[in-house]
Amino acid sequence: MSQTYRLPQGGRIDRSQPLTVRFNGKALQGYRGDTLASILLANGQHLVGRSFKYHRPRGILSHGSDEPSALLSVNWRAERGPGFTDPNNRASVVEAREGLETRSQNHWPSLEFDLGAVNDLLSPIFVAGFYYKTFMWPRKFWDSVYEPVIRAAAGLGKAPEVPDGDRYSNRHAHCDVLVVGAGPAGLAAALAASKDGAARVILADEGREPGGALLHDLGSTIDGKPASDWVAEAVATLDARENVVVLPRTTAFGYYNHNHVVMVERVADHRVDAAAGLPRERLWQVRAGRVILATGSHERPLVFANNDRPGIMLAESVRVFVNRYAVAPGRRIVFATSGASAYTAALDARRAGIDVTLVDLRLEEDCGPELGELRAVGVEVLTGHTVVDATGRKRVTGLVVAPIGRDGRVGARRTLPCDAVGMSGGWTPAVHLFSQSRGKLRFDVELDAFVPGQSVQAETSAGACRGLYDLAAVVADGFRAGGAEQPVEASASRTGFQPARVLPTDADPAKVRAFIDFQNDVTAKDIKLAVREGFESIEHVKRYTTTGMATDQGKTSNMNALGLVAGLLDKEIPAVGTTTFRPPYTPVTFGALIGPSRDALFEPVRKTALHQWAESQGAAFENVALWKRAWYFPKAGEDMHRAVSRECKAVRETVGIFDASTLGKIEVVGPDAAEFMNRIYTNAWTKLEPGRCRYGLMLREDGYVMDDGVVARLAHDRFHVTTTTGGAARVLQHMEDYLQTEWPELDVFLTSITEQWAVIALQGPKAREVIAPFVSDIDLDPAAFPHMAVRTGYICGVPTRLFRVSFTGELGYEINVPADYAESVWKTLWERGQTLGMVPYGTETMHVLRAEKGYIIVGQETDGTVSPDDLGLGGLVSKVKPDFIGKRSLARPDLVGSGRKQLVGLLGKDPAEVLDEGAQIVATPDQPVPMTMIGHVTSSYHSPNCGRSIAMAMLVDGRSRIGETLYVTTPSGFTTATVCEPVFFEPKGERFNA
Amino acid sequence: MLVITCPNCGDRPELEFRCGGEAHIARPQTPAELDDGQWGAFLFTRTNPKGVHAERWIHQHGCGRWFNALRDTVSDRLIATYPMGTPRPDAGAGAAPSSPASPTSQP
Amino acid sequence: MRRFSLTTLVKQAMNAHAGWERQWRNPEPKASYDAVIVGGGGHGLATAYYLAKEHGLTNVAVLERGWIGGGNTGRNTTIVRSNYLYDESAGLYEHAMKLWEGLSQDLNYNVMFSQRGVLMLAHNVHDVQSFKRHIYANRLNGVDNEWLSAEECKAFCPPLTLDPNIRYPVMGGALQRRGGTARHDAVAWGYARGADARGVDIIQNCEVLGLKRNRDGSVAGVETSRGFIGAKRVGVVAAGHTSVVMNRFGLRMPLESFPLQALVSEPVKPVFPCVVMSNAVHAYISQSDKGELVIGAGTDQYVSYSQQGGIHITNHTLDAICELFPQFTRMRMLRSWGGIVDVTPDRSPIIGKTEVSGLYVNCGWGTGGFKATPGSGHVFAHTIATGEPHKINAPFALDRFRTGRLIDEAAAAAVAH
Amino acid sequence: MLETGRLARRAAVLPAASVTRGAVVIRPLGAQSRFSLRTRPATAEALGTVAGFTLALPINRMSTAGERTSLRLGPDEWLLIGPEAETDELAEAVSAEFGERVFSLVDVSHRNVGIEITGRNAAHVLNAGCPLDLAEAAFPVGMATRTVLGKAEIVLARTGVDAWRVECWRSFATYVHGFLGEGALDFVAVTG
Repeated sequence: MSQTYRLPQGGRIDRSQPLTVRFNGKALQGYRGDTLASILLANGQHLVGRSFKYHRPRGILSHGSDEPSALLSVNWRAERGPGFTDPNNRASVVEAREGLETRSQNHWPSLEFDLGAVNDLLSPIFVAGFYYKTFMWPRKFWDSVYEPVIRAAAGLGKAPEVPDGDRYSNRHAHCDVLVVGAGPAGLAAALAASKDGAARVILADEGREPGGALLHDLGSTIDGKPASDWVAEAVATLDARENVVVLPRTTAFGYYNHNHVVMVERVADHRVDAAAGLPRERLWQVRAGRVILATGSHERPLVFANNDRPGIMLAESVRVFVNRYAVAPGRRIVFATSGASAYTAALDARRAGIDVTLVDLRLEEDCGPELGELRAVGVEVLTGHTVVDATGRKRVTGLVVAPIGRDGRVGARRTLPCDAVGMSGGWTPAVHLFSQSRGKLRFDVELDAFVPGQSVQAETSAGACRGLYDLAAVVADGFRAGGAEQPVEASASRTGFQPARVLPTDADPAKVRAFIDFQNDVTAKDIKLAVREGFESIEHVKRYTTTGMATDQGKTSNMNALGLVAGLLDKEIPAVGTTTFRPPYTPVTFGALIGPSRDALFEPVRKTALHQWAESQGAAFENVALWKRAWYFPKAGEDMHRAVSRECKAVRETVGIFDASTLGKIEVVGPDAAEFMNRIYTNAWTKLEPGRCRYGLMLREDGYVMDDGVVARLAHDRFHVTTTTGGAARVLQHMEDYLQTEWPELDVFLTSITEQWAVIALQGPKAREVIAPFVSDIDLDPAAFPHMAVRTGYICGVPTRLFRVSFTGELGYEINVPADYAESVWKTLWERGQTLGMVPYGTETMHVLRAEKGYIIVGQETDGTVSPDDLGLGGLVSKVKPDFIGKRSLARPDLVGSGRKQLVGLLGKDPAEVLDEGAQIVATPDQPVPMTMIGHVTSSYHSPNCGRSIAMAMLVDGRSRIGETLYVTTPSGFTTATVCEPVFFEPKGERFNA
Repeated sequence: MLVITCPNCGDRPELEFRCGGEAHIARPQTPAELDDGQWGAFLFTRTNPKGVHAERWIHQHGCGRWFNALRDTVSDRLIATYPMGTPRPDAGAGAAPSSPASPTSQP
Repeated sequence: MRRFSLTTLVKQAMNAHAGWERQWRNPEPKASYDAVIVGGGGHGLATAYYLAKEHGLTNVAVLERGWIGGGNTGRNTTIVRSNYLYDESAGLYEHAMKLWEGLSQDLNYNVMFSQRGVLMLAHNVHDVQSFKRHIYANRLNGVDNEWLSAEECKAFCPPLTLDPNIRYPVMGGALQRRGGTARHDAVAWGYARGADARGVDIIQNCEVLGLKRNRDGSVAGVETSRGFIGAKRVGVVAAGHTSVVMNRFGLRMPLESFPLQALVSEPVKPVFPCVVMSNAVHAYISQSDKGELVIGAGTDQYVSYSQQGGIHITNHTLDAICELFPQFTRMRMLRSWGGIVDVTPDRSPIIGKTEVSGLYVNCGWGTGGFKATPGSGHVFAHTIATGEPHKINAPFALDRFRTGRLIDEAAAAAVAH
Repeated sequence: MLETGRLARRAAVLPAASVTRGAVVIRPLGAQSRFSLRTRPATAEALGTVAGFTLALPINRMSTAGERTSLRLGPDEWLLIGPEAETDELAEAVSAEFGERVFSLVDVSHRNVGIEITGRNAAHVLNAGCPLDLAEAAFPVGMATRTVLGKAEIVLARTGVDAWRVECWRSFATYVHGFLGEGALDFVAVTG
């Protein structure tokens, strides 16, 4: 029974390499060189799926990437476990290989017997856009009943359920000439373009081997050679040229700006023996000096009743299966056509021993020499005939045809028994990439097709994709596009067709179900309905009927739909419009688009030089921008709350050690450094002496707080600026922007030193005691080295910029050391510190300690709409400086008016209750919704040092509300809290002077 | 992804650049003298043209320098790039694309 | 207007659907109208609909440069939610939400408004704090929004990974159950049909070229590609092209237009029950009724009217999606497209009067306009009909860029719109 | 003052060992001294070289003399690389030669991490994440520039036909190193 439809000889298959694939569990035999489609057909399996809406039986329509119907779920590597299955693979492009497990889709319980087919019976109701007209009542039923039912019915295959077992790779590439498509035009173009060895040429083709249509062309000759020989020579020549990269199995799917063409190469799926690390697919992002599009053309189906029956396929596809794969799609094939090319297919089928009949819509006198040629080999040809129906359900059994009289009337029906049909309604140039490049399409009436018009990018189309169908002309056009015109001799091709829209029929057109979009089940009737309802732009028709919106993106349907609409409106086709083609040409896996940006490489994980130590101590980490920061250091059995409480107390009682390395650091150097700082920050810098630090506040030009940080003046012309962790890059960019574009006259240079210096913060009464033994060249005496001062010297023998600063209110140092030394220095300090009761602490404790002191965190207390005065930091805004970034905005009406939110402290009624950060504040809960909100909680913690909960809030006119009791939301309702000054611990602020 | 001609580094992929919005909006010398309307216009009003647009770019992941560019916002074609502080080149129809500076060119 | 219902559908089915009439007429423009709406997207059509329905103003034309619904209306990812932080925004979007909830019935057109829930994921401590601020503010504003733990997020959206080893593990999420999606085209068509039935002229292929003003400076009408059309009032609702139209009128706007890309996957059986948004990794995703995963990407960085962006934007969006849903790497991108989004400095819309008497503008919706469509049209119609803003859109006046009274949701919340 | 004499030890962020994948070798470089030098182009032109570092270079070119390499990354920016042991001496020498001229010299020895990648397919591996044209004609030996690799910023220098130096910031080194290793997987083996 195996391969009963395999022809005894011929084909570009390797009969010495048999293989087995599974289809719905059944083993099917084939050969290396087959596609899934050719194996299915070789084994007589025409029914391969169910349609999207009506669940009609569907077969294989085409042999290429335009296939709308034969979509299979494929498990590519069952032997490697789960994670290798995906849906909606076109059987016509999946290369067969040993071990593929495939399944048909969209049916229940089985492909042969599908209950969903009941939809087909309801098709009179399920017309285009029916869902817009019903399912509105009862209102609740849409979410609960109608929509779930519609969804369950739609959707083709099943999404993968487990993470992918494959990897994908990415490659940026450049070339002088990119040739897309390796058919006759593309090969010729590549040959011509690569003659100059200095020109880098990439030739990409979606097929497994170059050659395009010539791979199934047994009759044609080029320059006296059989076409296949010409291909072989061309490929050999290109392979021998070092300046050429030939990429088979590579689909150019996107043509983006500035000649950026993106392609996907299928690397592993076709290999039985792919190494585990081999990428499944590779994304090629090619920047080409010039692009030659040689993308060929697509054949149009004919639109007649039941034209979707399995066994009915495109005429050229019949030819491909016969010639390239040595498969007979049927024993008795009827070709139906309105043009000449199908005669070639019929001739080839006949030559392969298949019983052939041909029906031509054209009148006898409109046909060319092909008519005589076919009749000469004894094939019955019916000219001037239309197709009015197809019989059979799961496989076509006959084509019902009828003569069309001179008056257009349809004559007596006649059924031509058959088990396969090859149809051809002419050809459509594949202008997708040209259109994506934003080239303007031009409608050619002679060709009945859109062809490339004005180019917008450096690009040329060649061959069939611009409407050339004669082989000699195609090859010559390829040479021309490649830059070397040369005469070409080739055997004549059978070209030319009469546009056929919906075929004439004697049946009631309202009852005929003639499919235009096979996958989305759009019939001619649907399109007529859309037009009747006023959808006249082709975009409206598409959206209303969904024609052209399926996974084949309308490759087989667009022209038929457009022609029909134009006919109905009695307009020229261009007046109806054409679709602007968008990427991708064929569907592309997310995996290929992502490439390596997965798992550990999804985004950089920035870790400090002290990360490993913290990890070894069992620290919990939090994400802050791209950084991992130690959050808290739980001891055995401690939860976060307990760990933080312990850390908080220890810092104020003894000393804590903290990794502050992630703070942004910028070295501002130059004679105009102070002037630059004056313009960037709200406060004044001129008088800051070298060796001293100052807290700086920075605004955006709109007057709102952008960032803050301590700045040290290292020398007259050198500042060491710190920023928030998240703001580091932003602040540097902001500074560079102003420096370069507004004040280029300033002699200042900015350098990021965030990663040069790791920062070890020691905070607490014993901080000095811990560091003293290790510091050299710096006098630590408080008189010599007071709070808010900076010194350079050595610690543990390595250079340090030692800041005496405090974000806790305690005596504190921030020890900047070169990053590679940080761990060693830290461990030394830790060793000593342990004897003094030192603890490591994380960002959570840092937050609590600063909140106890009422210090703000930009991004927590501020949210991009907060001014310095709102924060109570008006004193940091220089009244003297004539200008700085944001100064003018501070004078705008809304920033000077009352009613702004101001920073306050909040003490909850219950000292044990920690308010929710983000909780909203109201004056009274006894008001209707929507309530008037007067503020929100920005920071809230349990403060072990205050022995109670504390919170900071932004509150409307907050500073005048000190002492008021207000209501704060809780998950279940409200609680009360009293407004206070935002300082909770040691309001006098002297401890840091210790 | 655009190709942008950095005046210092030549043709480079857009990934290396950051766009800074409309060019030639100089910060007022004395902001205090502007009324709220004028200041608001400086901060927020933009030409947003459909056609040739003068805009600022920085070669962030390259030489780190700001420069200006003329680009057609319909075709996204880059027409010219030019240094900060120089006037907008004639952007009339048919203006030739700037010749890309060679990567070795001196500033 | 023939009413849509199951009954008429079945009746028509028996009649081979021969009796359906045009959903809207294709009229020639009249010499003048009481009001002209420039822009036939969802917002413009909704404005016309409510002008007719709520204000009895039926001598109205909608002028559309191309085909109605062809701009951002037909290019967005159809997310509807109203859980905005600030009172002004919550008021506006919740107003829209309430209209959404009865829109199919009001229009007699099934816009497939599906309240499948919008889940916004928190990936860091700051997100958690910010979402709670939203949730509390929403509660007091009468907008539903609730906090879900990570496990609850997973239960609500089973494809979501809770793998603690991903770059930004999910710490929880804010869920608006009333949020969801709608069928974008149907919104435009439903409003068009409803407006047309009330007498509004919908005029496609009519580009507005200029504004004519009376001697007192007030609006006299618009010059169009189909000739002069008189109008007492003109409302510009031109989305990405607002600056272009207003420039033709001699006005400059605080707007920039950026490409915004989106994409869909091939259709698959139901796998994704809700809408998920993640600001930390910049991604949003839902599944359409047809089965396609609908995925929104970010904007490109430069002004462009090309409706095309770079593929790197798509790539970044998808790597974020696959970080949260690693099983989707084998899904395929079927279709991608771009829109032109007009963005204001505070990323909130402008709905109100202009310095020209009789000229009104509704723009600046950035990446978030679809969800507001009914509310936007409703308050804009009020503004045009009465000459004064509705209290809901009063805060969204153009003047806020002078006073500094910005409504900066993005800055406040770092939440994608 | 018991322990002041003890010198802290350096701890590199990347393991010293090379990764070999196919014909590609990825080798983290050891400690070196590095400075970001900034000055006006005219000043650099006038000086020509400082402390053995060539400044008069075209933008995006590098120059090596002995153990001293200068990379001109922009019109007013040079990355100077020298032996680790000479950090202080180099700084002093550069400063001395600039004298009163306007310049900025900032030690970034620990900010950056260097990785060498060599082999026939090294350029392809870089092109997994670097969008530049790395053909010899477009990126000749001796070219050096800041660019991107995936989601990280790097400085990329071609030190030989098949030899490259990648510099990145310390906290990006694990990512960059991992990215290169991942990219090199493409060249391990086709069949397994």
